[in-house]
Formats: sequence, structure tokens, C-alpha cells
Amino acid sequence: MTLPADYPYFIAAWILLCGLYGIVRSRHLVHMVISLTVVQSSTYVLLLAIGFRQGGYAPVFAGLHTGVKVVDPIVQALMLTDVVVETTVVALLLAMVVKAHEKSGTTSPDDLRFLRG
Amino acid sequence: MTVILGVALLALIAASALGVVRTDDVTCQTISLSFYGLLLALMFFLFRAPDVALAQITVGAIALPLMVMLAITRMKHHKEATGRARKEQQ
Amino acid sequence: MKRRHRLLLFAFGAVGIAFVYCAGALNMPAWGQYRGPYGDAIARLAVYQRHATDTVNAVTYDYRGFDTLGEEFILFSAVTGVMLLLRPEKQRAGEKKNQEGGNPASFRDRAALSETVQVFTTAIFGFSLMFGIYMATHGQLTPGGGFQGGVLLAAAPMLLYIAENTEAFQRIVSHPLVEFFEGAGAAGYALIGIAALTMGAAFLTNVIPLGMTGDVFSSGTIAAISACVGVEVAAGFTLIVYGYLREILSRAAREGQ
Amino acid sequence: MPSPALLVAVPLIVAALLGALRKLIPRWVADLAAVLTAAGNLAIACWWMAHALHRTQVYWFGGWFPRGRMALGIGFTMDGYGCGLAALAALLTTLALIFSWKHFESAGGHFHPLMLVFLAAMSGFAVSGDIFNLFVFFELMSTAAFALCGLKTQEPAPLAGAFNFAVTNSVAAFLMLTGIALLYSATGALNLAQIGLALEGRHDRLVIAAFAFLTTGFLVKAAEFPFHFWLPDAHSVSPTPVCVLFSGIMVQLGLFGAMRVYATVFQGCFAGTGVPWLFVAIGAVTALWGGMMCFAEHHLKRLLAFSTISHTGLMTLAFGVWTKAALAGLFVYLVAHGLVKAGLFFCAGILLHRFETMSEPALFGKGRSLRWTAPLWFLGGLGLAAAPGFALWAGETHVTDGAPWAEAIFFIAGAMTGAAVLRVGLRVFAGLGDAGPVDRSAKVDEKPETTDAGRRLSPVLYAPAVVCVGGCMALAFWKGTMRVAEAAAASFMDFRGYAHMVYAGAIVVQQPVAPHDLLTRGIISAVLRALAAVAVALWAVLHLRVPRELRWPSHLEGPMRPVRELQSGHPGDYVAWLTLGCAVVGVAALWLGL
Repeated sequence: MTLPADYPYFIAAWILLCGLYGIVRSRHLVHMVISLTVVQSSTYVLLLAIGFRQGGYAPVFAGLHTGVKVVDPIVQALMLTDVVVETTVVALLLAMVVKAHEKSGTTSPDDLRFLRG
Repeated sequence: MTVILGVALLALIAASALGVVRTDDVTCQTISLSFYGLLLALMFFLFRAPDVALAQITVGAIALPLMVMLAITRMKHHKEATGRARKEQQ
Repeated sequence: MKRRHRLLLFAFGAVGIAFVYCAGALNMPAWGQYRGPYGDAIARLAVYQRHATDTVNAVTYDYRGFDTLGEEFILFSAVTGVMLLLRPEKQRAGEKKNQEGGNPASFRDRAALSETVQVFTTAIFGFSLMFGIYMATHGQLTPGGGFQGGVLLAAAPMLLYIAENTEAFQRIVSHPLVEFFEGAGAAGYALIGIAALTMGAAFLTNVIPLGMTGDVFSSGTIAAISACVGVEVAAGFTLIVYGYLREILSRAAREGQ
Repeated sequence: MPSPALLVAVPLIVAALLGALRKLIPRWVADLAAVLTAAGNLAIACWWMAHALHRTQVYWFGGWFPRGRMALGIGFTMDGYGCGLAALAALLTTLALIFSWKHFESAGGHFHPLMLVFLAAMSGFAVSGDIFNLFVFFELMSTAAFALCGLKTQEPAPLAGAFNFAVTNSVAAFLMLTGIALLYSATGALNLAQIGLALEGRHDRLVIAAFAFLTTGFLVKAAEFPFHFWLPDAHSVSPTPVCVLFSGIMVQLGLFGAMRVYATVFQGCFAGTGVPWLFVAIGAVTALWGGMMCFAEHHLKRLLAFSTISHTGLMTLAFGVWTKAALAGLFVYLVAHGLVKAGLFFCAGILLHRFETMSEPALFGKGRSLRWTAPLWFLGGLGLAAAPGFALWAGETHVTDGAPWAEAIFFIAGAMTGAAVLRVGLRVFAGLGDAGPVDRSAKVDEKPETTDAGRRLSPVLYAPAVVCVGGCMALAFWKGTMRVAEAAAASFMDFRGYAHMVYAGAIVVQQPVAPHDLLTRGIISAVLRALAAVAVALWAVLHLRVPRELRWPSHLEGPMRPVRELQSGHPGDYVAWLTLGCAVVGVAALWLGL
């Protein structure tokens, strides 16, 4: 079996489209928020795949020579930021969902359409 | 070895991403989400990103599902409370 | 728009995005062959310049520390937003006194938890605190850092909740100091940056002696910033949890009376 | 020399301290601290605007100067364009904070920290020279905006609006991050100048895919068709001071992000290809679409929101023209539009404060007693139509110089949005004609934002609107406006100079810009446009008195109904449109760029 050598890149795209599909087909606001985290997780896979180096070590030099081949530390720092952004956006969105449910009694995006036209 | 593990893990991640968005029941989805988060953390370890893996475990396995569960609990509580209030009114 | 139409519209878009993305990805450097100069240069320089063995944290808290400052304030504004959205409303003025001033001492759930679980979770509580503090202070040496440590610290009071020590839980999470620490942690990060400005250096320049590589008190501002982030994250997540649970707790307390 | 870091650091510190001590400090202290901080930002941004206009300057955070050609840290590039936008953001924030002096007693001290974080994010976004840093500020801006949008939690509509806003803009941010990752894989760099130098002359499929994702991300923020659906939802429910910032600067910053990235990263790749026409096409469609929707709308804030969409579309068109004159015109147009739109939103806020509704039919004739608001509103309407005497006119003349097709689009969009605003003015302040139809969105009722609603109007409510409208007119009459704008545009377009500055920090002397005098030539079309706007507004208001054959489309009620159904309020729909739009941008860029 031969895989395309760059399969992680395509898996990132697959996850991105899966998440978008989840948002579009969603019938529950919490479901929509979770699908949004799936969209975000595609960027983790993509960033990690870009910074990966075959046979490289983790970029932590505790007990490592400073000359060895390591994977890219930059993308990992970017991903850390990304993870924090994900949680905070989810916290904020879920608070909106909770409040909207308390005010309107519904959790379905189909019924929460007060702003049309 | 890493390559085979990586292929398997990524395939599993791709499948469970679809699984997460195809799960309609929200409580089930929370559990599938934390499973998905753990798979991601495993992949981060495998691909030499221990810092991100730790963050992903604390976030994907603790913080995110916790917040979703809190939100669901609060909505359930609210429903019960308003239901009871309505009953008392009647 | 009907659901079917929406999905159809999305299908066209998804095919297009897939096409554009794949066209681009086929031009990307082969997977596993990272060749960019930026990461390698940082990996080479960080240990010498910053005396930090974990280069990821050297990037997060120093080379690209300004990004992390923004990120901390993303957290800060999200926490503020959650508190704002979930604040108890003044509308029901008569009810308000009850909501805020419910006596938590009388709160007990119906079914009691087994003692084993209670003891066990209390033990984990201590462990979680310890490990969180360790992680937040050793970020410059080993994987981990302020963010990861902060989340662990915030998880500790949740264990009390699970162990049904609701009283202690509520006393911790509703303490006014939590909110103070959240703001102070966030401000502390920016103030460390300003400290450099007052000494004539650029914002967020390291102004603390670097120390021995591998020592806990090494690598200057990285540790200080990491600690600030840890405080902010721990307090922020605690506030979020309290925001969600406040109403449930106070209602339960009311019913317990 | 004030450090550029202060633009971001001071508002953030004050925000954090206000948040930490919110229960201890009285309201007026928070108000004063916030206004002073925003005014301080204004001063710093203006100082840098004056000093960086003719030579861009770079500030490296943490003292990490580049090694050779490689940037180690994050840099701010202070140039005329960016500093100008930072100054506009600070000015509007100051005015919005003054306006809100009496607002939001109920927000429990959360309002000021969020506004200051929002200000810091906008300032940082305007001058950042690092692509990931742009993303961070984009997210910071978004997070603060989501929270501010949902400030009124008493009813479900604001929550629905904030949710739609948050979902679409988060998806946009992740698409943008995907684009950043693709660029990083191609160049291994995050500094804009470094990426630009690495990519120069290369326009393969990878670069185009990165371009498509990045541009889509920015255009969602800029509310371009078909990414614009979130904007009316967010605007119609946000508190007035927040609307001012959304419409006056945040949306335009989205466009500015696309411009900055295009100027530094993609300019060298797409020189000589048809890619800029993509922006012209998107901008033209958006401008006309927004104009139509604006005219058909009867909820005041929503109407102004659609006019923002229309005008941002015009700005996108100007960006696509990509000449020095067009970019200078765009700069003036952007600033002037921000001022006029802010003035109109302040007027709408006064109406809301006084009458507790935003619906055109419900406000019919009520504004007769507001002697000061009426002229401000009418002036604002004329300003949107880019009538002579407003700086929008000067900007427009420079964009459309020598392009009659662009002039036609500016004419239609300006006349439509101006007419809509004037129509509302005639109905509300003069009580002319009939009350107008009641549509669904006009029924979205608003809770008052003020604690003493309905009572007397204090000068803090008027002053910001006067400053905005007056400022826009002053810009038109000040001789230096176009000179400053042309200098800013020249250094904005000059990628070689930019990159040189980032690496060498050396002085690049620009050729002196020859001052144009286009205004006399453009005055005829400007007068015609203003007259057209007034005529259409009168026709709409007095439609019962005109012959029956001319009556039917006066509100665009019938013909617009199916189109307005697209604005469905469903986040799933919006994301589906976003997906399709991203695909179209990508495919079109592949077609034009290869």
C-alpha cells in the first residue's frame, strides 16, 4: 500500500471540512460550538505537520545536545496560542448559548432566528 | 514504527472528527469530543510536541468537556426550574 | 433557507475548498522535511541566548512573547464576557437577595457519595495543586508552563465539587480575590513588559539575570511571565466555572434551606 | 519618543486593573480612566502618524533585532496608513466612551475593560508587522467584540446576534490561520517583510491557496458579499457605542488586514496578474448589494449596518484599483466614512435613548422636538452620499479618477445609502409623508440602554456626534488632507521600501508627491449624487402622492423580499455561504493568478 507522502496535510483539510459540515448541519447550538472546535483542531494538525521533521527530537534540550536535529519549536508555540484561543472562544460561545436558552427556551438554531430580513 | 503508528492515529483522528460532528445527541458528543481531544494529544506526543500535548490534555480532556457539561447542566437545571415554576403557578 | 438547500450550498463550497486546498498542498514541501530557517535558528539560539532548555516556552514567553500577551488578554476578555453574560440579573429585584445570599452551609445533595471517592478526590486535590504549581514554575526547563499549570490549578477546586465538599468549593470559587488575581495576573504580564521600557529597553525585553541553564531560577523573565500566566489562567477558569455554576449552587442552597 | 508598545500595553493594563478592582472603584473613576487611556492612545497614534508618515519605522519587541535576513521576534511597523487607522480607532473609542458616560449601569463594571481591550487590539492590528501577530490581534479584537455585542442579555435577540457574529468570525479566524500555516510552510517565516521577500515573483498554487484562505478570513471581518451576513445581526443588537466602533473602524480594519497582507506578501507575487480585479469585483457586488438592502431596511441600526457594508464594498473596490491615487483616496474615504457613520450611530443612540425604539415606523414624526439631532442626521445622510463639503467626496474623487465605471458604482451606492438615511430623517424629524411599512426586522424591539431613558438629553450625548460630523467636514476643507493621504499611500504601496526598513531600519527618501487637484472636476458628479439622494428620499417618503406607475418600487418591498430572505438569521446558512465564498475566491484566484 502506498500512501501519498503528504497525507497529514490532507487529513487537516478533511477535519476542516468535517467541522464546517458539522456547523452547517447542526440542530443544536452546543453541537455547533463543538463542531467549531473540530474546525479549529484542523489547524493543529496542519501546523504540527508543517513543523515535523522525520527523526527529529522534541525541542526540549533538557538532557539533549544543542546540536541535534529537532522539530520546529515555532509551530508548537503557535499551537499553544491556538489551544488557548479555542478554549476561550468556546467558553464565550457556550455562555451565549446558555443565556439564549434561558431567554428563549430553545437550543435550536432554527428557532433562534429573531434577526431576519 | 512511528510512521505506522502515525498513519493509524491520523486515520483514527480523521474518522473520529467525522464521528464527533455526526453525533447529534449533545451529551454523547461531549464524550466523543474528549476522546477526540485525547487522540489529538497522543498525536502531539507522537510527533514530538510535548508542550502542546500537555496543553491539549488539560484543555481537551478537562476544560472543554467540563465547560460543555456545565453548560448542559445549567440548561437542564433551568428547564426544570421553569417547569416547576409553571406547575406551581397552575 | 431550507436545510437541504443549505447542505447543497455547503457541498458546492466544500468541493471548491477541497480543490483549492489540495492544489496548494501538492506544492508544499514533503511532509517530515521541515526546512524553514526560523525554527532551526530559534532552536539553536534559545539555549545560549535565554538559558532556557524548553525552546517552545522560550518562543512563547520571550521571542514571541508579545503574541502571548495578546493571547492572555483573549482569555481575559473571554472571562469578562462570560461573567458579563452570566451575571445575575437585577430585573428580579425581590429574588436577588436570595440568589446571592443563599447559605451554602446547608447544601447537601440527596445521594451521598461513598467515602472512598471522597477521600480519593481530596487526595487528588492536593496532587493537582502541587502538580499545577510545579508545571507553572518549571516551564522554562521541561514541557509545561503557565497555561498548562494554570488549568490544573483551576481543576483542583472542581475536584472538591465532585467530592461533594460543596461548601469549600463555593467558598473558594466565589471569593472576591479570584477576580482580583485574574486581573492582576493579566496586568502583571504587561507590567513586566513595561518594566523593561522604564529601563530604556524595548517592551518585554528580558531585564532579569539569566542564571544557570537548567536551574529553576534561570532564564529571567520567562519564569516570571509564566507565573503571571499561571495565576491568570487559574483564576480565569475558576471564574468561568463559577459563572456557570452560580445559579445552580444558589438554587440548590435555597432549596436546601 | 513614546514607545509604540504603549499603544497596546497601556489600554491592556488599565483594562486589567479596572477588571480586577471593578467592585471597589466607583463608576466615574472607571469612566475617567477609560476616556483618558483612549485619549492617550489618540495622542500617541497622532504623534507616530506625524513622525512615520514619510519614513516607516520598526519597533522590535523584546529587543530581538533580525539576524541577517531573519526576524527572530515580532515587530511593529509604524507607517502612515497604520498609524492613521490606530488614531481613528482611538478617536472613535474616546467618543464612544464619552457617549456611554451614562450607559450600562447594569453591566457591572465589565464594559470599560472590554472597550479598552478592544481598543488595544485594534491599535495593535493596525501597526503589526508579523502575520501571526495579526491573527492574535484579530482574535483579541473578535473576542472583545463578541462579548460587547452580547452586552444586553435581557432578551434573546442580542444573544442570537452575538452568536452568529462569533461563529462566522471564528470560522474566519481559523481559515486565516490555515492560510498563515500554508505561508509558513512555503517560506518558514512569520514576518510580513520576510515572507514577501521569500515569495517575490513566485505565484504557484500553494501561494494562491494561502492567499485565498487569508483573504477570506479578512473579508469576513470586512463583511464583503457573501461573507457579510453576520454584520447586520451584530449591529442591530449591539449597544450604540459598540456599534460606533464596529461600523466605524472594526470592519474597515478587516479590509485593512487584507490590504496589508496583499501589499507586503502578495504584491510581488501577483504583480501583472488579474488578482486585484478580484477585489474590484467583490467590492462592486458588495457595494450595490449593501446599497439595495440598506434602502429596503426599516430598522435604524440595521439600515446603518447595511450602509456600512455598502461603503466597505466601495473601499474594497478602491483597494482593487491599486494605484497610489486610489489608495490615498481610500485612506481619506475610510477615515471620513468612519466619522460620518459614527456620527449617525450617535444620533441613532440619542433616538434610542429618547424614544426606546429603533423602528422607522414607530419613530415617525417623534423627532420633531430634537432640534440638534435633526441637522446632524441630515448632514450625516448627505455625507454618506459623498456630497461636496464632506471628506468622502475628496476620497471618492481620487479613487474614481479616470475610471467612469467606478464612478458609476460609487454614484449608485452613495445615492442609495444617502437616500435611505435621508428618508429616515424626513420621516422621523420632519414627519413627512406616511410612517412607512412595518417589516419583520423593524419589530425587533430594543430595551433601552440608559438608566434614565426618556429623560433630558445631556451634552455628553450630542458632543460626540458634533465632533464626528464636524470633523468629517473639516477634513474636506483642510488643505493637508490629500497630501497626508498620498504620502501614506505611497509608503504603503512601496514594498521594497517597507522591507528595507524592516531589515535595515534605514531612511528611504520618497519622491515628493505631486499634489492633485481633482476636486473641481469631481464636483459635478458629487452635486448630482447628493441631489439624487435627496430626490430618492423624497420619492420614498411621498410615494403616495406620486403617480401610481412610479409608486411600486419606492420601498423596494416586493422585489427585495426573496433577497432579504437570504438574511435568515441562521448561523448554519452563514457558514454555508462563507464556505461557498471561500471556494469562489480560491478558484477565481487560481484562474486569475496562474
